[in-house]
Amino acid sequence: MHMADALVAPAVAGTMYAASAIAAGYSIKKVHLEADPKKVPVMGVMGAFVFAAQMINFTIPGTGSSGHLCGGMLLTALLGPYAAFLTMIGVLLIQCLMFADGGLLALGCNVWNMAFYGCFLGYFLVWRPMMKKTTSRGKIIAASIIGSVVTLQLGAFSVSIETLFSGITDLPFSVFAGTMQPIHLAIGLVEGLITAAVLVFVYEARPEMLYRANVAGKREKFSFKKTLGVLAVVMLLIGGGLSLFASSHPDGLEWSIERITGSTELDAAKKSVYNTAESVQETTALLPDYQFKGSESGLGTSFSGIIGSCVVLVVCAGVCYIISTTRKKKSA
Amino acid sequence: MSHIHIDMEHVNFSYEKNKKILDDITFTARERDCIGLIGANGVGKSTLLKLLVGLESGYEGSIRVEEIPVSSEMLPKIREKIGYVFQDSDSQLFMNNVYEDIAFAPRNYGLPEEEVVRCVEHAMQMTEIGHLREKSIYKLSGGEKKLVSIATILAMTPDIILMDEPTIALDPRNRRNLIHILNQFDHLKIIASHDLDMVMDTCSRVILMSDGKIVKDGDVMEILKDRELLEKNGLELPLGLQERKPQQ
Amino acid sequence: MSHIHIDMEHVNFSYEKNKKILDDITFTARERDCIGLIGANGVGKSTLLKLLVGLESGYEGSIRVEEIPVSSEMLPKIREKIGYVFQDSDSQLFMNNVYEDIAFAPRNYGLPEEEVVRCVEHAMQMTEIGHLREKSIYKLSGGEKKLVSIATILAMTPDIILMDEPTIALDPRNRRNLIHILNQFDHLKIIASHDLDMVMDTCSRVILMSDGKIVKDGDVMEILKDRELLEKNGLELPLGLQERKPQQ
Amino acid sequence: MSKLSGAYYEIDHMNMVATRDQWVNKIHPLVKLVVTVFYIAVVVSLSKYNLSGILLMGAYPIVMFMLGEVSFKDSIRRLRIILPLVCVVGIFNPFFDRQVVFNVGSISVTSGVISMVTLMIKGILTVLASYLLIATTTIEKICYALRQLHIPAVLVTQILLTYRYISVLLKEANTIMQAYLLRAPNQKGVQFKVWGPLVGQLLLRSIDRANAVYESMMLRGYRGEFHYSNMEHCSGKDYLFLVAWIVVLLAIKYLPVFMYFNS
Ligand SMILES: Nc1ncnc2c1ncn2[C@@H]1O[C@H](COP(=O)(O)OP(=O)(O)OP(=O)(O)O)[C@@H](O)[C@H]1O
Ligand SMILES: Nc1ncnc2c1ncn2[C@@H]1O[C@H](COP(=O)(O)OP(=O)(O)OP(=O)(O)O)[C@@H](O)[C@H]1O
Ligand SMILES: [Mg+2]
Ligand SMILES: [Mg+2]
Repeated sequence: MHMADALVAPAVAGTMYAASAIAAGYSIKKVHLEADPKKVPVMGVMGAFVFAAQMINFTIPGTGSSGHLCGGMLLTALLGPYAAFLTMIGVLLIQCLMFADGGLLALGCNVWNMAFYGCFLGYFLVWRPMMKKTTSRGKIIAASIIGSVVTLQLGAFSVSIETLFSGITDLPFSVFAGTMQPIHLAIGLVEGLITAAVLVFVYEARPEMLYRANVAGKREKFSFKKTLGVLAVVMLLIGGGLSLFASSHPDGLEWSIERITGSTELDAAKKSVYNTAESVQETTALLPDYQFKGSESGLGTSFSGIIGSCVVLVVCAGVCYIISTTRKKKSA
Repeated sequence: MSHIHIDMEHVNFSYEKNKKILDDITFTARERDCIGLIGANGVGKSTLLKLLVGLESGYEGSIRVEEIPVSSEMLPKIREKIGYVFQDSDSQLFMNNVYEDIAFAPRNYGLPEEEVVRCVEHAMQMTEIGHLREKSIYKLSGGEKKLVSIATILAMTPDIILMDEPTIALDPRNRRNLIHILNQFDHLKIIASHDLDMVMDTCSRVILMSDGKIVKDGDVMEILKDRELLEKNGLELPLGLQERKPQQ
Repeated sequence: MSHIHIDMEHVNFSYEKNKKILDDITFTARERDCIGLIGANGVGKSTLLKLLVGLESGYEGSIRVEEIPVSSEMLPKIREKIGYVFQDSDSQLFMNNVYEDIAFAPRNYGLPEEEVVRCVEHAMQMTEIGHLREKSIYKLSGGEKKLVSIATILAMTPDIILMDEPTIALDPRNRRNLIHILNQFDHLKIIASHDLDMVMDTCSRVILMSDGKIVKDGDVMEILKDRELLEKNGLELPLGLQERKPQQ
Repeated sequence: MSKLSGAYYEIDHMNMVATRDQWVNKIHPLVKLVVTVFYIAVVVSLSKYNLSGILLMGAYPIVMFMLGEVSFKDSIRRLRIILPLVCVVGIFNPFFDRQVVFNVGSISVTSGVISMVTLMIKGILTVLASYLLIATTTIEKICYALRQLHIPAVLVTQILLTYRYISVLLKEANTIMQAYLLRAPNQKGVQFKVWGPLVGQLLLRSIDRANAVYESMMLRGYRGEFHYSNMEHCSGKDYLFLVAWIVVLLAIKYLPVFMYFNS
């Protein structure tokens, strides 16, 4: 799910950085730190919490496999969208630095794919509308699962799009997206269940901790199993439909791309995307030579060129070796 | 005598490469032993206990619990026999409320529900925490948490009890009660503690550690009365054995 | 006598609606007082200390620290004067290593770096933790953490010290050393503890709590020698005052 | 559980490596951050068929590993997350892109194969570059660099706190898991009915801890921003490092001498 540096082109990375930075800037303005200075340490510790919780293996009943928590939806339900978003930035940055999960260049993409959707859409489209009137266990479970599935689907779709725009793989977009979406459907479901379990616990233990939830009229009984059953059916229907759409009707996706780019052919659509990307790059500091399949200058590689590069590397390593050994001798 | 329950031979352990925390530890413990593990702060008492239940791994030497070598494959088997009370009880409790937490282990061992209830009630009664039954874990005071974590262990009816600083945070009455509970439990127990008076009241044997090594292993009164030995290793006579100079 | 530092009048407090944790607490503490706060598990000692530094709010009645009422606006001012040692030292230490953590407060008060170094060195020397200087917080043993959290307070040179179970997890030597440090510090200190022997060695006055109320407030020896009073409130004579029946 | 303690040791190990007394560790964090990001951007911007160019980019990690005496062995482990990902994405190129570029003996190398290999090398190089940064620069210093780039204090302080509390909470999560396993010895992961309470318990404790931490910081005079002690300004050496690498990287990318290899 984490985008890697190698999978993004600088223009895409830059664009996503810009988008994420705007969201972050807006969030910083909106968290109202003056009113609640406690927020910063709470955000810090919650970030660490998400990190630690992600390392716990949850066994999924009925299967031998295990799932993990991702955090965006959970944080947004506890801290609100703005603080949650900022917290996720910290988590993602540390993940990429300490565990090579993601990358420095791809950070903008990852923040967008995982934090933006989970925190903002998860809050404004799912959590807030659902918790507006009253809060109940059932609603919390529904919101967690729907929120997690939807935001993960969006995240996965963004990954596909970013990869497409980066021109990294020759894999047809429809196939790529067609595998990403169903996989993330399963992941989203499990994540939703875990998020739900935790939030329900919080609701029982300390309802006031849920962000903007209306907990005045708590105390109604309801059956966890029943809600779960209904939800499972609904999710399967939605998810199954979506995945079917993605995997067996690639034309559907082409159609949507066509709608987005206003071009009739996917290849042409791709080209026009690249052209825009190229013109963006020309105006940025870095001027990479962007070559596409079929363009002449693209194949700037020959057998002799590869050999030559290897020779340079060997020489380079040799020189370093000499330098470091003489330095050691000197200090010895 | 009775058969050997715990056997450590030439055990070395370190968290970081350059610094040995346990250094050539060798001892055996038998069925009815009650061993006090004492030593200054940071000598490695907690580390030793953790190794016994496999909470830390990567030691050198041999550790056997009831003849089974402590290794990752054998842990489930070993852990069924051992009740372990953490130094920091905060992280030991993880269920909704006190009752659920104490019932967790018996339920996991597949006992029928009436049996579970019996175990839990018995454990709560022993530790006198019946009034906390319904209370959420995070609302307990420091001492209450400790009592609950002791109760969770008692409900497991283990063959071996390992306790890391069990009297921490207990008030004098609860401390006295714990001593009573420990004295009733007649299987093997190992207790790491700075509360030498409690050690004196519960243990028959003491292992004195210093700097990762076992300095002395012997009869409880012999060691706890040896002021010089204790002071050399960063300890003091138990308060009950000190002469008091009246204050002020 | 000297002026009043802490003044609580008819303070009531509860975490949950139906259950009073503190019940009509009234007392004053003066500049050179050293007060031991004792009582069984869960009587509300930690809660009382927390109210004094504003860690819990929403009390009824009046609490004043150096004439300033404890309220959210005045907290920054009050807290500059108070050094507070948490019962749970894990929450108290938040920097990367021991040195940084101790230096945190002096740096925040804007002392020049040489002055910071001096403060930190002094605090580390008093608590004898010089060898832990570079160590990461999360690698410390239980007792080491406690010592570091005491050092962080000493580096602040506060006017008032509040300590919640300071001797927990300390070995006898470090405990003795803490008693020595406390006796050297001659401003107001309030110490909540179950270690009655330590209270006997450091405090001149004792407040005995039971069930959220102050049962007795008076001279240390008078209360700590009163076996009947102590036992009625879930405590015992300090170990140093108990007669030992030889074991076994 | 093993994942928990694995993460714990990883963080600990990185912190130890990053605080070593090496010349690379002493270079100003801002300079290292800029060079790293610039390097990654250049690597990624190379054409997907430019195998010889991407190979030359290997010079940066080689020099840094050898002269900085950073353990190459440690960095290999970090490739485990990225390599499968990059492979999955790249492995299809040879099937879709079958134009023959050159022949080695009787084997014809297609452009798809080249783009696949290029992508994998890109994956490796970018991870190595990030590793070199974090292996020679502590998170504190990176945060300091971020502050110098005028990233708002809220965000940076929060990142710092997250980092500091990761080890504490990993340890706590580990202890909870251990306590769980001690009483449920035959389970591999956390069973369904305990999901909520176990993680919820950790969560509540984290929040309590967050509040206690905040109070504890306030009690010790915290007023909104950490003090970055003993951070120095850029010196001539740092500028030299910065300029030298930018020149070399740009040279690899654009200079005619290297174009020879590219033709
Ligand atoms: N995770 C760790 N990494 C590195 N060193 C550690 C770690 N945990 C503990 N140590 C060190 O190992 C030594 C022994 O620790 P341990 O917790 O076993 O001591 P202890 O005898 O239980 O002390 P105490 O009486 O204070 O609880 C200490 O010096 C401590 O600093
Ligand atoms: N957050 C909370 N919500 C509800 N009740 C609480 C909370 N924290 C503590 N309590 C209850 O308040 C009472 C007093 O707790 P407090 O921590 O002040 O006790 P204490 O005297 O410090 O006990 P100990 O000696 O065990 O530390 C206890 O009965 C405890 O269960
Ligand atoms: Mg210990
Ligand atoms: Mg308390």
